Amino acid sequence: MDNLIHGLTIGSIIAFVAFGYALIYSILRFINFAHGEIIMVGAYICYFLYHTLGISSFFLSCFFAMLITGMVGVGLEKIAFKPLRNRSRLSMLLSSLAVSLILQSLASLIFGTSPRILTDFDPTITVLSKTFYVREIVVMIVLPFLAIAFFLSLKYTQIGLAIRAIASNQARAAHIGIPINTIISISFFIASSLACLAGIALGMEGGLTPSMGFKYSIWAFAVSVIAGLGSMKGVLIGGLLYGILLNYAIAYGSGLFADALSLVAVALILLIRGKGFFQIKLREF
Amino acid sequence: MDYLASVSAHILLYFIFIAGLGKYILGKSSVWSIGHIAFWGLGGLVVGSLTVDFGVNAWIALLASVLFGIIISFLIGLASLRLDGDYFVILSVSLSELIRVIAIEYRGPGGFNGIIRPTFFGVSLENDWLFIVLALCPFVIATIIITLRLEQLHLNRIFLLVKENEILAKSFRYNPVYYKILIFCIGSFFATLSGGLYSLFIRGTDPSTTTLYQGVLLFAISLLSGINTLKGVLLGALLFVAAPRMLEYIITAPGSATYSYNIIQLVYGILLLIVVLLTSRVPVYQK
Amino acid sequence: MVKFNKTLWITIVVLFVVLFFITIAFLKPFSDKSKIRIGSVLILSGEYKSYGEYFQQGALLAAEEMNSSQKQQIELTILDSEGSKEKALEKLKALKEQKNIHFVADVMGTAMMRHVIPFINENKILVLSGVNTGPELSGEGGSFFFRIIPSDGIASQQLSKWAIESGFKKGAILYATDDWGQGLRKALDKSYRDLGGEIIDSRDVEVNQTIFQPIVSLYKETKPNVVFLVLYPKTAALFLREVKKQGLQTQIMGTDNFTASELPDIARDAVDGVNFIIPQPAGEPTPQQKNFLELYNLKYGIGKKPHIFTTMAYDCVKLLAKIYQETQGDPERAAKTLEMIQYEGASGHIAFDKNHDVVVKDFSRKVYKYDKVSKKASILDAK
Amino acid sequence: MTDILLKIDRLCLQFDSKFLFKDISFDGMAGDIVGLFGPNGSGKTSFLNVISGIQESTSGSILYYSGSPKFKTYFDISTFKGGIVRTFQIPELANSLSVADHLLLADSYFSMNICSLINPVNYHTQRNISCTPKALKYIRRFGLESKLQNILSTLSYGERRLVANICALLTGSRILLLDEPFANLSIQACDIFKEIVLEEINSFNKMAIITEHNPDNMISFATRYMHIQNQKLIELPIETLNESKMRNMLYTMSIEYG
Repeated sequence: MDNLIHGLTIGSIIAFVAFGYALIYSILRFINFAHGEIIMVGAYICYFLYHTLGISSFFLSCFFAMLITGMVGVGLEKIAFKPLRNRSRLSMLLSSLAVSLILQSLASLIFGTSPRILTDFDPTITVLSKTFYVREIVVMIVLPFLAIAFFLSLKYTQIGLAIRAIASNQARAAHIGIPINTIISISFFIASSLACLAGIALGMEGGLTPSMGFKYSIWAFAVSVIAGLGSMKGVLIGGLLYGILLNYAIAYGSGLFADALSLVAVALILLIRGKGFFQIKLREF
Repeated sequence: MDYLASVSAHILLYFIFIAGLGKYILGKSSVWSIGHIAFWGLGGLVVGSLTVDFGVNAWIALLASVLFGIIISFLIGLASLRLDGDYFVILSVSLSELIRVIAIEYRGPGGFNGIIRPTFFGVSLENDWLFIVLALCPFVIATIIITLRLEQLHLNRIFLLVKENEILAKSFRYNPVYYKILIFCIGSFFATLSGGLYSLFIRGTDPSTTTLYQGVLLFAISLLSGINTLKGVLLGALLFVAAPRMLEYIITAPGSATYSYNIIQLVYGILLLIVVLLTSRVPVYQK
Repeated sequence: MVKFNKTLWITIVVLFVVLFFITIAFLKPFSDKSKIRIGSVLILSGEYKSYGEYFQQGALLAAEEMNSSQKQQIELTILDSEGSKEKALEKLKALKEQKNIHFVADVMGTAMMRHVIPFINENKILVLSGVNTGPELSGEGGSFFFRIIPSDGIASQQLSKWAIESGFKKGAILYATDDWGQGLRKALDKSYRDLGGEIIDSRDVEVNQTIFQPIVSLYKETKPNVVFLVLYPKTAALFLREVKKQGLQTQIMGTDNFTASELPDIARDAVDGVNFIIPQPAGEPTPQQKNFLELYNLKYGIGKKPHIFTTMAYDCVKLLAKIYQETQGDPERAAKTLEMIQYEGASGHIAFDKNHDVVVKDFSRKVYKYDKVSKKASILDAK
Repeated sequence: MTDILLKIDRLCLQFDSKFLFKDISFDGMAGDIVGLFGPNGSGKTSFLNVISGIQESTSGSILYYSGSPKFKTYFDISTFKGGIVRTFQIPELANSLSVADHLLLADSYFSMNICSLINPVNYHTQRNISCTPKALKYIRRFGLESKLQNILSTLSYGERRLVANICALLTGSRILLLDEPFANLSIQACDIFKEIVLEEINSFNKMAIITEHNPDNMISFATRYMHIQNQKLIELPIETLNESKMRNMLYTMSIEYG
């Protein structure tokens, strides 16, 4: 039972990252190694605002960090991904890898590799005789609302419709006058802001290091794939399940094997099932 | 001269690997084997375990590792190559992590030590240069000949057809899955071979060369350079092996006591980005 | 006009690379007798890179100190092994051939050190190690390998003794997955059992692991008296916080790298009461230690505590430079001199036994105290 | 001699709750050239998809050569006994291969013989035209032999359509499903192609189902005439096709619906 609850807390942060990842993945369909680095950049921006610039309120600096990280995400998209958009998914994968290398080394150069401490507080709260960090609770409460917001806005708003149109066929969407560039920028902004929030939560836990994000981009990718293309419900459930899986792997296996085993489990599920869950059916021809 | 020997051996070994991954798997099929480094690790693991634990002759161990690699890749291909590209990526990534973890669990993070290099018809290969000339060069030349020969075959045409358009291949009665498995096995053969040879060269195994990050980097470099020509494969091997060492030499050379390795990483990343943005070599992947 | 097609480009690049490496292979190393040339092969990229940087800090501190006070300058060349043993060997070859360096302050990592031992003995390269604690290096290192940090065997005995003396008979071990963690874990397991303790659980922790909730939950059920942490400071701190959060009642014991300020910085109040041992005698700091601490604080910030690697690196480089001056850079004579040396360093007294291990230093027992008012953690001598 | 190559029995296809077609039955004999008409969206392409196994039917059965393959995927069906081949509205071609490569790959001689895989074929040489005699004969009739070594992506729409059509004939499959094979073709090319199809069908006992918008193209070519309307497959006598009034009506109807 304990493991289940702990798994949910871990899973909710994975789902948080995976939402942004899946949003970009469903539009451009490329494996984005840079997303993990956005997490790291977001956390460092928050650190910079809070400590170096000395913004007095932590929440204010979180808010500004989210805005700035969103901008950074949009900027990266303009530099590294936009010129490749009508090339192939593979070249976007390559440039995301290059971006990841650059961001990591920049962070190491500027902030050094030893952990930076984001906050000197990390309050806990006791719910039903179990102790949680407040940030865990916040993430767990925000998550369902976020999922619902995503679901509703994808289904019923103009932007959601445009995103779905681009996801199903970019060229045709451009042809009927959907402002592709704006929409993609908006989704990069949203994804990067979410990643920043996740990065802050991770940073409050264990300090900031330049390599803190790489793992999460792999996990988010696994969750996005197993969820199926363009399904936000799938991402939510997949992220939570992945957290639980990871938790059990550490409890009954070992730390070394946990990452590999949970990935292998995902791969096996895909092998047996042959496709993602919650996949939206697209017409093939 | 020892340093030069080490650098040349690395270039030759990664030449074989990138030929397998870039020229075959990425060049002749649409299989995204991001974790292909797993087979490099597998080759080392099998060679190390057979020679150190069971005292088998190194050549036989190398043969066994290659056969093992082919069998494993065949099974994986059989199970998974029906899947969509991105699902295979997950499988490939998890495989590479799994093999690395198994290697660490089996023999510790340091890997095997004390593999004895084989002899070449009575000639001891303990000297690095002898090893390069008598053990590595024949394999590299064989790789080149096999690759050039395959270009001439009808098989090559079928591979390209399957890569470009699976529906058309099915219309022409070629089962795409068979050909994908075949090409995956060939690519894995080269990867296992290079991994096995590497463990013979360094007289041990080294799990830290098989991390996912290394694998992704190698995948990227194979993709950039090795797709169409063997010259590209050579360029890729140079890019992967020589470029960081040259940067290192240039940056450390003028008597500087300190500098950060992150500069090298930064320059490397920027180079990669520029090449990706400028090059049109990356093939168009078709759904 | 030559037409630049693809083939020509590739040929040019290949020729350039080949010429480059052949040139540096045949280039006579520039041997400037007026400088003390010392090399280092550290892990400066990958997951362990922050530990390489701790060492680098200490090495640079020593070089700067000596360069400002004496005429013969130290030229320090630091190369990156990326945590791969073959790369470590290659970098050592580069040091020897390109810079003519025969004095090396550490090849970081026990596995890497073991891999380069045949090479250093063949080519007479003196390696003084400050961080490699693997017990398998004792006596196997040949005549050119020395280390100033005690082997894991000794540290583990000290730790087990302390635990048993305090009445903890039921222990659990958490260890890092690298060779240091696994080596120390084996040694600890053995020495603790020999003293009559019982290890009920031992599990590995990845270097970047952040999830410790299941482990602590498990320990709440199995209730070990003592948990030995063979971990790097960051993961150890995360574990401590989880222990505090879930209210697990147990004694935490750790090793010398708990001196790093990362541990109290991340763990905050959870660090209170953590026991650990360091290979330095208890009592008032010696003048050398004070001097080192002053220098460190001057450069890296007041109030910061140096990582054990930084201290060791500082000693390594200073000692090597001293030997180099005495022997005019002859590694064979230097090795002979080192065998007999008696040296006072920042890490305490240094002398070597016949295995070229440092003669067992007094270990001192330390405990963390956390002051809730000032929110500062301090290290005290344990009773 | 008439043998039944394709037997469709009460076939239904349903999307969500909407039927695209319902209880369709159809027998295809060797020698048939079936002209399939219907407005856009009536399910012509879906009908071909279901037959070739690209889409799964909701209910009903299809017998190929009075049998049925174990798995109903496109590949299994297309290799079952005499085989099925289909072309697509947008021609499916491998863009980086040359015309000669396509013809060579399509020709059943090569696809059936495993030893030929290892047999080197002049791949790079321009002079020795690497093509089987039959393919060469067809390609000559269209006057395309000068483009044999051209890469597919450099060809025009009409030429791509022609290559796709010829390849479909060359595979040797006895059931041909051609989805709008006359689009983008010139009138002369249309005529030549019709001749070739007739030759193939008569000499090798094949059958063809051809979807088309313009009934003009099918006069004195199709032997049967079908129409998908209101979820039903209606067979009309072939003579109706020859009446110009009827033809016009059909044509305007298909335009209107489209």
